[in-house]
Amino acid sequence: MKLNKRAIAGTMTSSDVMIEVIPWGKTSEINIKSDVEKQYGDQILDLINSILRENDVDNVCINVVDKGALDFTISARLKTALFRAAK
Amino acid sequence: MEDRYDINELLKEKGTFTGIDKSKRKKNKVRSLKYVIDALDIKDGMTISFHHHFRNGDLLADMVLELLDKKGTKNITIFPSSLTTAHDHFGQYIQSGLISRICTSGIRDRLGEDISSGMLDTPVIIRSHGGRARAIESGEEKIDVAFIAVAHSDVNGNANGFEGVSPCGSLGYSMVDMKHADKVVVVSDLITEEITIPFSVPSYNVDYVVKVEKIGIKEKIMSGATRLTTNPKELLIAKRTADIIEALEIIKENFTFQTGTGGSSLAVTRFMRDKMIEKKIVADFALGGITGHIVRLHEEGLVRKLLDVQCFDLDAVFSLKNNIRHFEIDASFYANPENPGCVVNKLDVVVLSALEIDRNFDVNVMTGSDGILRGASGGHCDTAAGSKICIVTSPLVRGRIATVKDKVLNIVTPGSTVDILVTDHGTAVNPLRKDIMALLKEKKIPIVSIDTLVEMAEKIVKKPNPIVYGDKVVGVIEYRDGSIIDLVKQVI
Amino acid sequence: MEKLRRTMLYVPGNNPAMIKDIYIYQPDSIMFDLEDSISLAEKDSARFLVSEALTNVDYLGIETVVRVNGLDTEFGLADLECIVKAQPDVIRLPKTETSEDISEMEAIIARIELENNIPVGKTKMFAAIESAKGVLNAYSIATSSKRLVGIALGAEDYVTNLRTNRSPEGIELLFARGQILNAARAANISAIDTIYSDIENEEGFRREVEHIKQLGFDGKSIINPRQIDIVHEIYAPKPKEIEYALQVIAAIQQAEKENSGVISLNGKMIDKPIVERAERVLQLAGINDMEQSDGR
Amino acid sequence: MFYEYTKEYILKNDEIKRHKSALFLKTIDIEFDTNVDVTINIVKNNQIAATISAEKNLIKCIGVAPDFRSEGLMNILFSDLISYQYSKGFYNLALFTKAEYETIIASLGFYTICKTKNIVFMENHKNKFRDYLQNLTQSDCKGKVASIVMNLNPITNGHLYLIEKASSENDVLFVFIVSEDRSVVPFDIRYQLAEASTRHLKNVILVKGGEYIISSTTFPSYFKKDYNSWIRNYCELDLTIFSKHIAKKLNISKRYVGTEPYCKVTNYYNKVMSEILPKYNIEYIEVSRLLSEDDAISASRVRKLADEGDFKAIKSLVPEATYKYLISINGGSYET
Repeated sequence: MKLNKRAIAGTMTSSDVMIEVIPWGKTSEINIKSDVEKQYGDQILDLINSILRENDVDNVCINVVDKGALDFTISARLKTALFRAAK
Repeated sequence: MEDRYDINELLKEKGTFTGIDKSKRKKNKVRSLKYVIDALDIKDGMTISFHHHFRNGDLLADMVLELLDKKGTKNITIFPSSLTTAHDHFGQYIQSGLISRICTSGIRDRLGEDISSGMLDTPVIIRSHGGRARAIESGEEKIDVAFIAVAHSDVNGNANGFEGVSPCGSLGYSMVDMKHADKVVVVSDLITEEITIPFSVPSYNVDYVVKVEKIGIKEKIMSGATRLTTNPKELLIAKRTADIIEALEIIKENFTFQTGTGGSSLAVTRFMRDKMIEKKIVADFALGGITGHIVRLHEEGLVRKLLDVQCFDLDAVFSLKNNIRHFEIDASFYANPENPGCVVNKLDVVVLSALEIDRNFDVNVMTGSDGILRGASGGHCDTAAGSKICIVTSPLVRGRIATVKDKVLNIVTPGSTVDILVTDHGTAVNPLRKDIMALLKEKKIPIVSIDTLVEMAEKIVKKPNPIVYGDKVVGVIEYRDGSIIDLVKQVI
Repeated sequence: MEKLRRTMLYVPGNNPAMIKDIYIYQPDSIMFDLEDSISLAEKDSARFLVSEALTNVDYLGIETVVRVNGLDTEFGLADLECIVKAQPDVIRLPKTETSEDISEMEAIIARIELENNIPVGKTKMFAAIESAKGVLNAYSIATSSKRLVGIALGAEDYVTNLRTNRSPEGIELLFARGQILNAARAANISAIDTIYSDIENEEGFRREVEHIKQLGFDGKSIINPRQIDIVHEIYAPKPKEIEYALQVIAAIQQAEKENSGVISLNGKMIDKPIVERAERVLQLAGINDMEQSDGR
Repeated sequence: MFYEYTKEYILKNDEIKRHKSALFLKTIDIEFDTNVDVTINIVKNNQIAATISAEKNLIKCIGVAPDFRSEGLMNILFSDLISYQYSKGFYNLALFTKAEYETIIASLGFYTICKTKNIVFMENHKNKFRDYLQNLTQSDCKGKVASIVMNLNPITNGHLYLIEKASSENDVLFVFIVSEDRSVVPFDIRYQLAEASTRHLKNVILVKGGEYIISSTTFPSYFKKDYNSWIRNYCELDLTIFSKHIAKKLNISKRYVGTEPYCKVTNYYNKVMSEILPKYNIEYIEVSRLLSEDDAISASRVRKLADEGDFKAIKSLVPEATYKYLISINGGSYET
């Protein structure tokens, strides 16, 4: 998947997550701010990495502000942001 | 036989009347806060107490601590009935060495984080409202000075919480302090020459009266009226709870109840009201933190008496002031386990909430899912133990945090006193209560096992990383009888 | 036996807090909305969210319906491409006016099913009729596809089209309701009534539900979980009806045992309509554990 | 649906609706800033329950009615505003807030860049400020390092005098040129003219001020010349960022300023500077302005003369590069 521009998706309301995707020329970086970071930070990171791999995305900065979203929501928001960035 | 009574001896002992100068009578007890603090000579090792009826709008605790801190006082115990966000910055008094020990019911936000990180060397003692009253009355905790913020006092300390510019209503938690503290200081922003009537604090319990410019931040003390939830999930839980209360045949003439103030508990009252009207039933009393909604039931004639240890909104405050059977009670009468007449023992049903509840029905209302202190013991374990039926209501998960789980991080209320758990995903009955189980089955109320709920929750949120605890114990949770039910560990 | 569709609960497709556990309210059907409740800028995110939810959340066997955007919009096709793969039970087509609207969408659904190894025909369809033209074509719409499990009235757009507005009594909807109901019955599919948007007005809602139940509707589209219990309560059969129904079923079983061709109860002959009604009463009462066919 | 509120987006030209937001903010003791591009309100039962606004990258005027606090309305507002501003190309957002709201705003994806006793400055990208500091300079700064922050709008002999003086007294001199493009002369030109005019000073390093030195982000009042209650806070914040981060990074131990006879805001800023810099061991050096015909040489005086076409008068006040530039844009002819 080729990303052409930065994009954002989701919200910061309860059970949702806001994810920003910034294509950049550097090694990928994932910043996670989460209400449940202690409990689920690692799992969120794994999920994001696996979606990036699935979509063959590299050299990207991902900013995540999570409000306790379940995996299906994180996945949907990241896919939306990638879809928008690829437009 | 003894000698005849010696009248001369008596005259010598008592002295004879020599006249009186009316103008030399002591005028009143009003002094400045600084004067009082100096005069009381609060020093190392002493215990001072506060109440939390002004909740997030409390200004007094900080005023007192600031003065003591400026004086360089060290090593004191603070013994508030609870701590709120108004006390968020108290970490600074721990760091300055002023506070060396804390006993409270609740602790949250930044102060909770500070304590959980290990800022205080001595563990915080967490007590329920009943447990606190017991500790004071039994002499386990001695209060040197009780500072009691009130909404209105006269110059000699006859005071109440429901008049004045920043009313808080019932002063129930502080009533125990005023009877047992060595010295009692009443503080208010409304002090009148005219006697306060009715008063909740009698002047004979009061040593000093202090006038301050502002005793509380009005909008942070309480809201005008507690709003009924429109959140469909809370309504769902509330309706299920009310249906269960009905199915258990609790709603009978002269029944008694307590419902919390959380979104669903409050709504339970609303659904119960419908059923009471339908069945033409009047409750004997409602207990606890009182809200405008309970007041309405009282005023509609559906509840005869309101026993009020704490008001939750201004509607309740007005009612306390105006309704004769809306009665202010103290924490000991409310819940002291050593007082067999305490009213929690007369409850037919209590509806409570939970931060966490587990397979054993053990309930945590003290620490968050990250292990950090962010709650209050309150009357939770008191009412659970006293009531005939204790119902805990809670969503199965909050955001991504499971409420129903394998093992709670900290126990405040033992599962043996919790009978029913109502969640949005189903209702579970404590296996110890076969009678309830049978009755609900007969009434065709759907029941699932607690294990099913635990599994459902885990399937939704997935297993979290375990909390990383340090070795230090930062909190000791006392059960209401004074035994230790759990320890709170430092979170790294 | 026909599936119960007393309540079809709308949930905005872009709201994860609602989507994640909307099943707790136990409606008969959940309808994820990608259409009117979603702003143009968020059509894509709603689509991804509903698709992920359908794939990952356990809706406990409750019928899942997705209201997609019409094929005449730029979103309709993309909705189908994304959603059909996630295999909801039903795709609901908004603003249906002709049978061609249905065939056109059916062809696309069939193609996507084929491409994704989903048995062709698995995805059912539902049509909302929201215009005078649609109402007049109700029967041809209702019979346009084997996938179609029901038709629903969408009154908000319809009354605008009629140049009137909704009244508490609903006289302006009498024709449309009658027409749609008759079309559905003739085609042997479900008929669902329109939403009632004033959530606070419980009295008005009750009256309307009683009205459409009497007309013969299977149920109602609803917009707030608070409305579910009311509908289910009104549709619940009276104890007398249940008792009678149980007697009817017992009589059938008795007759079967005795291999008797004629079934009678209390001296009266029981014919097919009576049996059907009895079965439906028991289904509505939640007593019946008889097999439910999927879809119809 | 289950929503019990509606949202309204108000653009700059909708005065009536903006007035409603202003009235609402007044009830909760917040002043509405009329310099906003967009306002978003959450409305419940026909009353505003919460509001937020933004002007370019800066988020402003955040307010939630007391009855609606702890309902997550801030989360809704921030989400909507971020998405809206994103669609307008404003990706990086910043705000000032009181310390008591720091935690809640941090939970909305914001990071604290700098705080003073009274205010906190926050941004929604973790690395932006770090990258800014890293990109300030490649050169190694040893010895006595000084700094001047200037608008150079355009560079005059007055500016040059100050630069030359500081240059001669130090090993390295950083001249930060305020890069906010609200000045009469565009930043690129101001930078080029400064470069041409200081070429003879080998130890002078010109630096684009960027967003963290007197920009409309870190110091909103400066550009509006308003003198409201927040000015002290903004000054302190701007100067704390400078002292604590920028000066520290570049090893700067002095900051030169010219005396300011006219502008009240600049004057006040300098006063606050003289209090704050020493706290961070940075010397505050005020230099009297170079006079010409008993009048301080200022850029505004030069611009006024240029408007009047008095190039003869200008010639003695500005470096050659500036002179040529002013003539070229004003259509005058060279004087030899």
